[in-house]
Order: sequence, then structure tokens, then C-alpha cells
Amino acid sequence: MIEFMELSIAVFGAFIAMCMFSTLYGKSNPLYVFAEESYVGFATGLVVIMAIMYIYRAGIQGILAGDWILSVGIILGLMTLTRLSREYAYISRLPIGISVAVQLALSMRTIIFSRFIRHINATVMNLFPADSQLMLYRWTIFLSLIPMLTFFFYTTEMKGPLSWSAKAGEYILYLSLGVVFAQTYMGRLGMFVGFMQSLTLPPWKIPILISTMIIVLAAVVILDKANLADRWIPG
Amino acid sequence: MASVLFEIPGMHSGRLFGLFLEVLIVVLALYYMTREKPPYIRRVAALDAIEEAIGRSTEMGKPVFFSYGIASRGFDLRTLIGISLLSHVARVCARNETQLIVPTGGSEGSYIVRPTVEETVKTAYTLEGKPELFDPDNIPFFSGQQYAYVGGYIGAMQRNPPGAVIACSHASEHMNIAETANAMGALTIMAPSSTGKTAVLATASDYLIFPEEAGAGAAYLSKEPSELASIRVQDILKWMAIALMIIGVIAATSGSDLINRLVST
Amino acid sequence: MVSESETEGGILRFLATIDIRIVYFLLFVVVVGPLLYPIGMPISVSPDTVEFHDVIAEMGPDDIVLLHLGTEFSGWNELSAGSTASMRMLIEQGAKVAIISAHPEAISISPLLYNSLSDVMDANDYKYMEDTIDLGYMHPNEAAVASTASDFHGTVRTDYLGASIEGTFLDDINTAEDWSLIIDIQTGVQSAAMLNHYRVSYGAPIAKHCIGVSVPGAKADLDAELLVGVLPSLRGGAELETLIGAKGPGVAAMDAFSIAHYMLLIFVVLGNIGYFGYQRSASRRTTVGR
Amino acid sequence: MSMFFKRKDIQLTIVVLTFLVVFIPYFFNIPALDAFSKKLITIASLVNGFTLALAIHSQFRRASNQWRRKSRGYYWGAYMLICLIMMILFGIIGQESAPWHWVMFAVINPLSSVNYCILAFYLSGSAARAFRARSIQAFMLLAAGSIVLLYQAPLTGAVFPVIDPIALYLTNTFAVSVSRTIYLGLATASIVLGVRMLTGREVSFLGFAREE
Repeated sequence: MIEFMELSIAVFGAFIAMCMFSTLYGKSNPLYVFAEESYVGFATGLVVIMAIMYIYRAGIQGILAGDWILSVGIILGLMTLTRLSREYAYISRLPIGISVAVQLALSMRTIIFSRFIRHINATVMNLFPADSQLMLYRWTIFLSLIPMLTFFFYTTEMKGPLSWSAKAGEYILYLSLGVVFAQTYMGRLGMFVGFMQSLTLPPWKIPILISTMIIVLAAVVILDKANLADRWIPG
Repeated sequence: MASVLFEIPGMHSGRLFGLFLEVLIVVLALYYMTREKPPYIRRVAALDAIEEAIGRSTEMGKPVFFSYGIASRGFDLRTLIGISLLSHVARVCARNETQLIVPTGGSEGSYIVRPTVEETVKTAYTLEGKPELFDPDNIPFFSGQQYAYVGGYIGAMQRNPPGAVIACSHASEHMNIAETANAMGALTIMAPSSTGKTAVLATASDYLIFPEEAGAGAAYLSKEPSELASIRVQDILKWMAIALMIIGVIAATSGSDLINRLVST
Repeated sequence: MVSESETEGGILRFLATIDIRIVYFLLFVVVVGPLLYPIGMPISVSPDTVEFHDVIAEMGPDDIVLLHLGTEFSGWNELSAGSTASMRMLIEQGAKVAIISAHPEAISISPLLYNSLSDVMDANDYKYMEDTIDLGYMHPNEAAVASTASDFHGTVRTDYLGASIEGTFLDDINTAEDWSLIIDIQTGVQSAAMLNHYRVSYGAPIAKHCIGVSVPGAKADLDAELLVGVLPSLRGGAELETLIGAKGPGVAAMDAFSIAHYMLLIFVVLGNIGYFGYQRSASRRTTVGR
Repeated sequence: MSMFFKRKDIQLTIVVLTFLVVFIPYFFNIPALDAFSKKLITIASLVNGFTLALAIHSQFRRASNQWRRKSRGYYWGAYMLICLIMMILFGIIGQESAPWHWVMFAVINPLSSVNYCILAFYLSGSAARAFRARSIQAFMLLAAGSIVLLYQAPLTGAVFPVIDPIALYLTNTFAVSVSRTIYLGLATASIVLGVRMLTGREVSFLGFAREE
């Protein structure tokens, strides 16, 4: 026996998903706006409640456990709220400045390792290892990386060998982007397939999916043909 | 990870070369920021496209849409590049008296960025001597939620078809914007912020500005010493990376792991 | 009467300038169709998946693993198969698992994970609080990630419902280096922060299960030894299910996955035929006109 | 007192000092500074949490503007606010409660999912429409993309195993080098941006206007 809760989630979930999909029809319509505004409201509410939970768990609980220095975080946090007033917005500069400075330090102290040094390390390899496949991989990475880097020089004039290298870099760049395109498509398709699977499993959901699809599509077409689509959407 | 060449007492192991590079970048950046003579910087082709796109919109009497991304991390590199390009686009639009619409929102970080964007556009109109043309309603705030913002953005384009859409530094919503802009017959100039987005937008936009080109473009247009310095230092570090890689590969192939150990120190 | 060349131009023109809505409709059909009527096409397993599998296979009862949910619901559709298979392996091997969410929506994903594996947990006498703990939404920003990496108990004191974690297996965790493995389920939420503050700063091994968009970057990080394994997209999930002999939704989705890929390729080929054919015939007409 | 917050040099000094407290102990072994920096990091993560109040404020302002102007469809703003408030109430009732569970799975789950998977449609559409071998560059993109697309369909590898090594070669080499190219530039650019912020050449984050 399917519980009412589960059934209502399946029916409403499929309906509101189809409302969102209706944007593919190419024109805005009230069903889409209904889905969109529902998402904005509920998702913003979710983010807010989660932020409060985080402040409570990482901050208030810590203060209650005797880690009083965390109260500085709460005070500075409250100071950011002055941003809402035109008159006192300047007070928020202090907490925002501190928060940005910490983020900046966290990023600057690590990015040089994770995005520069480790990648030089990974490129600097023996180009003649015993494994022939590995050899091919290493040569290719080395020989494709350097022209691509030269393609992105901006303060050096492109003359002679540098311009040839940059031209080669451009072709390699497009070849690489082809690979990346395919992988991106795989990702988006994976999401779509996974989502449609969640709407068809267990099988009792299938009639719900198909009927909501038909109802929403019919509603969108009727609204469009009757020129009603524009009337109920925000201007 | 290769073993370190040597250690310095009082310092954490394996972090010396990183600190050296940081200090080097700081010194180079400060040098180029304060130098009188700006560094040479080559023309970036996509910038011509921006002027062309605005000109086309002016002729058609349609608005230009410009967005700087959703600023999900507040004032990060990509957002600042977007704002830098915006100040240029706003000036050209003010000069041509073309309507410029700048959708804002899309993330929590966008709340802090939005007032700066408004100021930037206002300043551009004032500098062009046309402050009366500045209209805050042309900088709509759609939502703090990524896809609700996209919904608003797309809706605005559908109601007020643009002549050109210039979108920088967006996240996954870049594709939605590009596709709708194409459907509305606008000229699309897309400046994605990552490899994945560059690949997909290569098929969906009229002009593509590579992530690094956008930074160079912003520096080229603003002629601001600190932005020009940024491009110059990036090039120097790239030369350095190439040198380290070539020497390192030659050394590694002949059996020495000196470079790997040096950079791991 | 319509001449042959004009008819040909018509078809080629149609191919070159196809109505997008036809593509959209067909994509719906080729995805939903095989889900309703599965074909059961064979799949091959890639070396990346084997590497990812081997990393998890090394975990045992003495190991404490962090399952980091850097995904929202949409990403979960793509990553659920691989994540569930990974969690199943950990439960069967008796490894301890803590879950941290980095996206507000992920707090409702961990219960889904536990529910889908409740029979495996029962069969292995795997219990909440003793063997696994859900720590809830503790990674809202980069500073928070750095904070749990450098001072775990200074930041996290309770599970997601407020029960104290004192006296549990998490007592052994003080900094990021105490984790035996981190399985990072990623759509890009705090992904770089995990690398910077867990891997680079403390050397914690990270195996990443990511959406297709992030695969190129993850591959570069794998090559740079910043990651110890990469499981790419839904396909990786299906392959992992195949490897551990627990075929589930991932494998079932592969029919639709294959056909949708072929559909796109067919459109690209037809579009190019249309483009070249239409352009060529158009230029021929122009030449004749002159 | 207000001068303390309004003066750019004072604010910048605080920013630089905070930066150094977090930056230095990462490289040098100074236990006291390290302990302090750890607390500072937690404090910063808490401060970030409060910016959410700005989110609610902006949503209320948007909805009330629509209501005041009585612009077309103004009632949607009110509907959105009701949803927002309801969600906060459900959160207060508890994350184990039925209404919370219902909203998470009947509203947020499907809408979040559709928002992203709709991109599969846009990608297919633009590929079908614009993936053309117009130039050598476009041909390279198309050729490499097609091989990898073919490989990614799991059936291909099972029927024609010959495609696997070719596609793996492309994904393990070219996709790696293009990401690496971007990373190397990004690291330097981010650090230079940091220098610009710390030296007061980029002050928009403090709420000072960006000037030409």
C-alpha cells in the first residue's frame, strides 16, 4: 500500500517538475512562474534556516561550551546587518573586511601549491618510462601544455617561433575543448537520466509522470493559443 | 611528491618554494603597479566584438544586456573582471545612448556586490556627461537564488529583446542565457570562467572570450596599472613555469629529480 | 513543379536549420523510453573506476572515512548510484563513516543514502552513532572547510540532530590528516576548498566522485596526485555497481545514457551534412544565377 | 568613532593584519599564532553566515516593490514570500517533521533537479544547431568531441573495444593539459588580485565605489 505522503510527493513533484520543464516550449507562462517562485521562496527559506543552524552549531554551542572567543564571530556577524541601512552601512565594512581577509589568506596560502606547484611537479616526468602507453601520455601532455600556455601570452609580442607555438596552441586548445564538451554533455545527461529515473521508479509512478506531462503540455499550448500566457506572469 | 632538497628550522616542511613564489609575485606585482611606463599588451580580438555588438544594438534601437556573473564567492577574480568590463561597456552605451540592462543577483555573494555594480554604471554615465540617462531600474535585482535569477533574466530578455548580450563569468546558467539570447536573435558575446563552460559555449555563442582573455581585456580597456600588472605578472609566471617544465623534463629524463625536489621544498 | 535540386535543398536546409524543439522532444523520448522498457545493453568498465574501487577496497574496520556531500539534489541524480555503491563497500568492509554536507539540500540526501542501504546495514550489524554519524551542514563556506580541517572538535560538537559526538569513533579525529580517506561527492560545492585545506594542507587522501562537467579538472588533479581516485559521472557509478556485483539504478540507466549519446551524434552528423550540402547547393545556385 | 569605520586606511590596516595572522603560521611554525588563526577562521565562517539576512531583505524589497507598483503579476512576489516564511517555520518545527520532508522532496528536489538537467536539452540543442566543421578549429572540436561522445555511451566500448584506448588517450592527455593551462594562469591571477586588495588598489569589497 502506498502511503498518502509518498503519493502526494510523487504527484506534486512530477507536476511542478513539468511546470519547470515548460520553459522548453520557448515562452514564459504562469505554470513556469509558479514553479520558479515556489523554488525561490522555499529554497531561500532553506538556505536561511541552514545558516541559522550553522551559526547555532559552530558558534552558540561553542560559546556555551566555554569557547567564549567565538562570541566575537556573533558580534561581527550582527554588525554585517548594518549593511541594510544606508546611514550605518559603513559599520559593516569591518566584519566584511575581516571575513574577506581571512578568505584571501586561506586562498593565497594554498592556491600556489594546489594550482601551480603540484601541476609543475606532475608535468616534470621522465619522458621515456618503460611503459609505452605512459610514455605516449607524458609526451602528449608535455607537448600540448607548452603551446597552449604560449597561446595565452598577452604582454609578449607574438613573433617567430612564439607565434607558431601560439597557433599550434590554439588548435590543441580546440581539440581539448571538444573532449571537455563531451564530458560536460555526459554530466548534464547523467542528471537528466537520473532525475527521470527517480520519476519512474518504483513503477507505480509511471502513470503519474505520463499524465502530468500531458496535462502540463496541454495547458501550456492552450494558454499560448488563447494569448493568456502573458497575462499572469510578472512584468 | 618528491622529497625536499633541504629544510629551514622554524618553517613547515615543503612550503618554502611556495612562499618564495608568493613573495616573488608580490614583488613583481608591486613593481609593475608603481612603474610609470605601462607594459606592452596586445589587442584582444574579442574586444572589437564588444564595440561592434553595442553599435549593432544602437542601430537596431534595442537594448544591450550585460551581466558579470552571479558572484557566488562575492568579490572574486572573475566578478572583478566582469565589473571591469562593465565599466567599459557602460561608457560605450552611455556615449551611444543605448539602453544598458544589467541583471544582478543569483547568489548570496551577489548581495554585497550589487551596490558596487550600481555605482560603477552610474560613474560611467557621469563620466560620459550623461548622468540623466542613468536609470536604476535598468539594474534589476532578480533573486538571490541562482535559477530564479536565471528565470528573471530570461523573462526580461523575452519581454525586451536585446540587440546584444554580453555575459561574463557565469556558472552553469551561462548556457541558459546564451541559448535564450540566440533564440531572441541577439548577438552573443560570452566570456566563460572555466574550461567546461568554454567548451559548451564555443557551440552556443557568436563570439567567445577565453577566461584569460577576459582578464587581459579588462586590463587593456581600463589601463588601470594594477590590472595591467596582473596580466604582466601572469605572463612572467607562465614563462617561469615553462622554463621549469622544460628544464625539469630534460633533467628527469636524464635521471635527475632536482627540479621536482626543488619545487617540493 | 518542384525540381529535384530544390527538394534536396529543402531536406538539407531542414537538417541545417532544425527546429530545436524537435531535438528537445526526441531527447525526452530516448531517455524516458528505455527507462520504461529496459533493454539491458552491456557496458565496459574503465580503468578510472577500477582505480577508485581499489582505493575504497583498502578500507577496513580501523579506518575512519569522511563522506563529503558537496552536491544538491540535481547532482545527486547523477551521483547517487556511485555514492551508494561506495557506501555499500564501506559498510560491508566495516569502515567507520562520517557524513558532512556542504550544500543546504544535501542534508536531505544523507537520509536517502542510509534508507537505500538499510538492509545492508542490518545485515552487517552497522549502527548509527557506533559506525556512522551524520554531521549535517557544516561546510557553508571556505572558512568553514578550513576550520573543520584544522580544528575538528572546535567546530563540530554534535551530529545533525544535536546529539553529542563525544565518546564516538570521531574522538580520534583532530585534524584532516586523521581521516583514512575522504570520498568527495561533488558538483563543485567547496570542491577546491577540500583540495586546498584537506589535501594540500594535511595530506588527506581524497577520492572524488564528480559530475561530468568537473571530470577534466579532476583528471588533472588526479595526475597531479591531489586526488587518489576519480569516479566520473553516472557512468562511473554504473561501472562501480558492476564491479562490486550490486547492479542497481546506475546500470539500469545506461540504456538511456547510451541512446541519448548516439542521438546527439546523429544530430551532429545530420547537421553537418545539412550545413555542407545546403551551403554547397546554395553556392551552386548563386553561380548559376550569375 | 564613526571615523574608525569610515577611514579607508584604518580598514585596510585591519584587513592586512587579519590576513597576516592567517597567512604566516601556514609557513612558519609559531604555535600561539597558529592557535589564534584557527579561531579566526571559525569566526570568519560565522560572519559569512550572517550575510543571509541580506538575502531575506532583498527578497522582501523585491516583493514589496512589485506590490507597491502593482506591476503585472505583482501577487507572485507575495506568494514567494509566503513560501519563504513557511519554509523557515517548517525548519523551526524540525527537520524530521512531515511538512519539512514534504517540501524537501515534493518541491525543492524536483525543481533543483530540473534547473540543472534542463541544460542537457540546451546542450543537445546547441550541438545539433551549431556543432559544425566551419573552420579547422571547429573541426578539431567536433572530431575530438565525437570520439569521446561515442566512447561515453557504455554500449560502444562493450561492442567496439577499439574506441576505448583512443578516447582514454584524449581524456587523459588533452583534457588534463587544458585544465592545467587554466589552473596555472588562475593561481597567479588570484594572488595578484590579493595583492591589489591588500594594497588598497581594489577596495570595492569594502563598499568603496569603483572608479574609472
